[in-house]
Amino acid sequence: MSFPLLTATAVLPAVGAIATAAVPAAQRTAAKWLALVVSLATLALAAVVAFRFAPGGARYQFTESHAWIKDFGVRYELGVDGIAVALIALTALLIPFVILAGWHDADPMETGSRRWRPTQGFFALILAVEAMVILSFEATDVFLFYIFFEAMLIPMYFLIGGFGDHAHEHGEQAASTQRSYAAVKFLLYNLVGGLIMLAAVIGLYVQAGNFSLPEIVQARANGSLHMATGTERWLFLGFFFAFAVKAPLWPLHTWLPNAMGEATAPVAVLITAVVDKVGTFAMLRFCLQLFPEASKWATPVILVLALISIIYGALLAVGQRDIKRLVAYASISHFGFIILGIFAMTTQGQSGATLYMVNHGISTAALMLVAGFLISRRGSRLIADYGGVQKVAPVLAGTFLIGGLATLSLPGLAPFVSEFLVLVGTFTRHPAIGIIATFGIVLAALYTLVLYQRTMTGPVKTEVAAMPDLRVRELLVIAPLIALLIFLGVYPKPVADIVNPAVRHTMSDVHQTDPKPEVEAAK
Amino acid sequence: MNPVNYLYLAALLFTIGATGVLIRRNAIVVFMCIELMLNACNLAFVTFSRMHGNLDGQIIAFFTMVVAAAEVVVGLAIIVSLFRTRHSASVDDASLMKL
Amino acid sequence: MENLIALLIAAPLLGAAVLLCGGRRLDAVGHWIGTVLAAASFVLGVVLFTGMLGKAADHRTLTQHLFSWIPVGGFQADVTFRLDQLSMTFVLLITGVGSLIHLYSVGYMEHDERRRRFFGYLNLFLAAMLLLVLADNYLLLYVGWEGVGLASYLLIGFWQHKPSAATAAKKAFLVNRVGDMGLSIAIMLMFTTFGTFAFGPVFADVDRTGQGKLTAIGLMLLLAACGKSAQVPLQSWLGDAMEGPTPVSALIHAATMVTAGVYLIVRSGAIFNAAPDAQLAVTVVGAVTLLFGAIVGCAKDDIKKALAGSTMSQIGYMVLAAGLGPIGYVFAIMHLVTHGFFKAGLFLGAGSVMHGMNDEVDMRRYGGLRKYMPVTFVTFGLGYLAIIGFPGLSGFFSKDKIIEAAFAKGGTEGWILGGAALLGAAITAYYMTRVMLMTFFGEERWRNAPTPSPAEPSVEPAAETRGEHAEPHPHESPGVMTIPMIVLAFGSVFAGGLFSVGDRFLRWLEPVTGHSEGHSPVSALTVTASTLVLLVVGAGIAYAQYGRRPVPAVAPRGSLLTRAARRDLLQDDFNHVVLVRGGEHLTRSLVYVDHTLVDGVVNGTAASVGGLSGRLRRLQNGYARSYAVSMFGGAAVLVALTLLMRAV
Amino acid sequence: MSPQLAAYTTSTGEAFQFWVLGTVAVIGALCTVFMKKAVHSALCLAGTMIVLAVFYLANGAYFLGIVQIVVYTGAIMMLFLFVVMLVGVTAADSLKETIKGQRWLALLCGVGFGVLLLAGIANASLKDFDGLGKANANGNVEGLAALIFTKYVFAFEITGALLITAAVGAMVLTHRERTERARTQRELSEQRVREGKHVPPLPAPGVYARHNAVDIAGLLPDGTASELTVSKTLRDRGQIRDVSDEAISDLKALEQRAAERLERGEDERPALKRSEEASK
Repeated sequence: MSFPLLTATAVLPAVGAIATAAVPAAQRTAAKWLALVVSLATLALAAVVAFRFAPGGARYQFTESHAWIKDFGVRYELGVDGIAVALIALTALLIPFVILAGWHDADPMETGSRRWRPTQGFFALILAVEAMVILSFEATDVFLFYIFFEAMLIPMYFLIGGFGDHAHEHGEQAASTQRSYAAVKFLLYNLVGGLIMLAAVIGLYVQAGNFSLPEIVQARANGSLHMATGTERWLFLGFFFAFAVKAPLWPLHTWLPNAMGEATAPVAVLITAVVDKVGTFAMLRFCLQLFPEASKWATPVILVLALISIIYGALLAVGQRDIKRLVAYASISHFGFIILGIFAMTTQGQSGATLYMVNHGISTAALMLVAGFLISRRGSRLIADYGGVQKVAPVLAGTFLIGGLATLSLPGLAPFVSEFLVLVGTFTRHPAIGIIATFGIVLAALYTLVLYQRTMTGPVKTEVAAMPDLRVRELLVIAPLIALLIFLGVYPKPVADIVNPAVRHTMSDVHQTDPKPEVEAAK
Repeated sequence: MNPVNYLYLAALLFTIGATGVLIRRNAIVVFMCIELMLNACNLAFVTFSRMHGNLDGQIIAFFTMVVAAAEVVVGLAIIVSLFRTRHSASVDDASLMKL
Repeated sequence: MENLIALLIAAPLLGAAVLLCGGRRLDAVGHWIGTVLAAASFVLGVVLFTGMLGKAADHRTLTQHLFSWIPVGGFQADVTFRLDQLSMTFVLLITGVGSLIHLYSVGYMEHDERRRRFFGYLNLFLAAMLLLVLADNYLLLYVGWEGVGLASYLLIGFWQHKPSAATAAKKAFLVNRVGDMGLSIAIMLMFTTFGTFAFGPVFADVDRTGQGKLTAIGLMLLLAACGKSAQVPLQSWLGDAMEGPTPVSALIHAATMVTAGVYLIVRSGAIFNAAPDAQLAVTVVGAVTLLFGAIVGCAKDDIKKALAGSTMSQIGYMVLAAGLGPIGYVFAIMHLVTHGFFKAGLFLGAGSVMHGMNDEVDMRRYGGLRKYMPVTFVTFGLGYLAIIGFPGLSGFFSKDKIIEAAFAKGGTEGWILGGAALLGAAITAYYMTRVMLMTFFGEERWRNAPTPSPAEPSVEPAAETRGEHAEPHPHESPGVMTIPMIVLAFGSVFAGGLFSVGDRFLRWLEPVTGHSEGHSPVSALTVTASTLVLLVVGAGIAYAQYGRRPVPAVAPRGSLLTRAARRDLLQDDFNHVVLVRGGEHLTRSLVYVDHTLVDGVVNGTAASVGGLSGRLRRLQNGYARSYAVSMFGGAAVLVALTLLMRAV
Repeated sequence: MSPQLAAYTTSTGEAFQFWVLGTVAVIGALCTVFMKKAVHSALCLAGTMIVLAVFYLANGAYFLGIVQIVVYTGAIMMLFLFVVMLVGVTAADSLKETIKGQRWLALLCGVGFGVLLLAGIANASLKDFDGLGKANANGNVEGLAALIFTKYVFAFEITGALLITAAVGAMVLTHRERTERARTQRELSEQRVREGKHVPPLPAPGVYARHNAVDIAGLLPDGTASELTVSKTLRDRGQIRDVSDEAISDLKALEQRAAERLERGEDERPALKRSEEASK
């Protein structure tokens, strides 16, 4: 059999994590470099996957399949379709930047501080998360997916609770209590979701007799596996709940602002740009494919919830006093768009949603990391503590503005493409919802520009007067992201070509076709 | 009289011992009650061996005694060291797994 | 030939990229790079223009397909440029005026340490604007549309350390976003209706669809136009936009960007022609705005804001014309071009005045400047004559045609619209004369101590950032600034005539926009005559008020209307009360709800679980004996069960 | 071997013995549980065990019977007593329950369990006894030995190992490692001085001819007892015998008698005075 490319892509960071953790405490820097190199190597492997992936070819490619737990028909079954490829590429791409951005976040703190933060642990955990996320993108066995879907919570928990950012208005003590609160909230929220999903997974096994996604989908398609309507709906809800918590969808979103607010900026990026994507990805792969009928049944409610997420998240973002929480609520709004696109049940909507996952990952990473640099300079997360930064640190301000513009999906930058696709895709089926969702772009402009205005413009505050501009390392983090944003905004075709066939398959799974334009109908 | 009465007696003694274990606070007395229960068992064993006409019951009783002896040695040692640390032999005082 | 089109955009785009990424080492030459690249684009435009003239009228449309942009299922967006007479006109206007203003800015921004970035933004604007007019489908146009919005945001807020500037920039972007929403909805509607949003196919299929859809599309496009072109009800941002450097006001907020709305409507003529209701809406908006802007222009003491009001009103004219359909399209564009010349000239003149007056913008502190800055005076004066429609100058031809067309629409609508247009002409004459008199004539009010006027608090930061506060020494601006003004003055004098003689412009644009002569109830002569009369009247009143009597250095309280007009006819107050306050309350309450209600439910569950387990914890009291009891009880239960089993 | 052992019903003698001694055993057991003082419990338990030993014998378990007396009553119970002495002979712990509901639960469970056991035995068909006649044919001890060293030899060896372990364990548990060097007299005295209380050695216990005095507190001049004079161990065990009041009453009696005598002779008065001065 051929070289197990997918396994390698996932195993490499896992091994790297162990190796990094094993580096003795003295060689802190060595650990950092090791982690960075491993992540870059993973990126290379992911690139190989992306380039050797044949968009026209089989639905699942590079498939691997080995028996694992025979008694329950659990198989170690990997395979990627276009959507998975895009997201794996995104993950592998972001991790190096996360590591580079968090270069000093886990250094042992200066004397007189209570805690010593094990640097090795920080980077090892990041790599561990990467490995699990990639595996959950690759797994085509439901049970296998479930395992990694849950397992990635543990390293995330430690990353949030152990390495939170210390900029807190009420001092270090308050910061650590807040941090652990956020971490526990994150863990419990997602565990509850996962638990319900587990029940559904078992239920699915009882129904189908095995866990293999392709087989079940096949069986459902050719009618050899029939589910009672009620059963299907319950199972769907079980799966969807877990994914909606992870995504997160209103009203299950409240863990995100705490988690992103308390975590360091790189970890926050990890949460929103990488881990949460598993939720939306899984909706697209598992909910729709396994339970087409139930998906159609639930669509109206989900669309409304997504709509609420969009508007609600944007409005709350406007009302935030804390930079990172603002970004978190903005993300909630964006996830609303993604879910809207997925359940619009149109090619544009779902391709747009997939592109949205990628673009949102990059844009949020850019914005959040710059925000992190900003916060690390001033030591405060409160918007009110800033002002006139662009005078003293023009490059920082510029990159921050570009990140913001990407967040409000300015045409020419990547997010615009996906957002417009989602809107169009929704509009063709549900015009009213599409129009209301369009208000989201105005609100997005509002919260982004208000944030920029309050922090960057105006007279220079004395506290920021001595603020240094971006350093080389930080530029190395931001510049590629921005370049990518522009490139994908101008020429998204490569990604779109990879994604489209997979979306076509999904659409056929749910027995949906795009509505024809009026003129065509008239002809 | 039917030898079964021995069994009834054993049961009675066992119950009394058990109750004692539950209501007494002095570790030594509790321990005595345990011994009482063991003895009750032995009586039962002996009676059974008589009932079945083979000596296995007695053997088991014998082993029980040996084990009881060993147990008493260790148990009392524990009580003594407890008393040393807490200056009391009450089992309730040892309600925490630390001093 | 076609392949040059992309270069039109590429040149300024390159400039923007180089200047913005180049860093400080380019500070010395940055402005020249920007100017040269803008000029290069202009030259390219001219080359294409000559090439186009060489062709037959119907074969002048060039298209260049670069690459497929967003291909998803039926949704096919390509990066394709379309250069026809309409876009050609805009290309020349944009690059021409753009280059001149680049040149002007070299002098104007001399003392600004961030001049390089300024030119970067200007180039960015040029690129975006060219993309807007060259796009071959609405989505690409949308990119340019928001691109110019971004450029204007950056340029309005160029002096970001002024809170007022930052706020104005944000306001401009947000209001534009509302308009953009309209454009995107329009595009979605087109996609659902036609399955595409490229100009050609859409216009071809117009007749295949229902009235309602088209009206909806038209209204959405109108919304977009209102946002970009500062038409009622989305006009509130233009006045504040004057916070930006004056060249910006001249290029973006007078000559080019704000006219994009007109371009959009004219470009979508096919759709509007088939949707009369939408057209009516357009004309109404135009008429209302032209009066609104004119009235506002009368009351402002800030020279730039007065000009901004005028811009608003002039664009009102164009929109009105565009709303008239084939009768008016050509004249809308024509007025657009001439207006580009003279209004840019006026703004540059204003800038030159401010340059000489320590950035004083309050006209009540001007006066008698004609002696000190003759060139500015002359050019400004010519622009003034042009805009009020002095016979023979550009404004006369273009505006006159629009008024005629308005009447030609026929019916009561025709009368109303035409009347509005005429009235507008009169008010225009009034406020422009007022500006002229207050600035260049009368006694020199700036002699006495120049305390910053209370009416314009935003002036102080400007003054302290650019040049110190002192008794101003009015002086003529350097050559780099005067030359563009002179050129534009020429434009504003002759352009109109050039276009109208033998209907050159009409025949030039007709293949794209189409044209139809409406039957006007009143003869062209009558219209012209009445226009001139009203013009004289307006100018006369202004002279009576500001020429004869001395102008008070501090604005009098004025009538209710005046005060309202000073506050943009209370439009901002409305926005503030309704949108800003309301929004703040909404967000604040939502934050509260999210924290107490949504999160409260979650935390509540957590707390209840905690409490329950806290109670259960009591069972684990650590007493060996109570554990023993439970064990013993358990044993008893087991015995009982075994007995029961045997019993059963 | 007595034939009764094989019979289904026992001889009246054994029955008599059972009913009498059984009662004793139960009473002993109850006393074990309910006696206030550990010593008494131990003694009662010993009694019960002896009775059980007799029952073993009656049941034909001669070896066990003897072992019971020797090992249990002899060794183990003595061990108990030894520990009881160590912990405090006269320390009487109150039977008052501290854990809420513990006693009632305990009794409930006890009764319930007992009833269940009895019921279980009752409805188990245990009518036929084939007795130990055959098994004890050539001697009970030999029989046991034969089994122990053939069938149960491994278990036997293991119990041996267990005993050894237990012995070692007991030693380990009770052995106290001295962590710090024992403090010398000098250090102790210095510490006393530093602490500033009891700089001189503690006062001696009160000594009276009619008591052994160690557990008797010395009296202060006002006749009240002083805790300090009794050794710490006794204090911990609460085994101080306070005799202050009876001493005071003795004093009173003495004075009274003296007063009676004084009515007869005046010449003792100065002596009395002198004695009073001495007492001051």
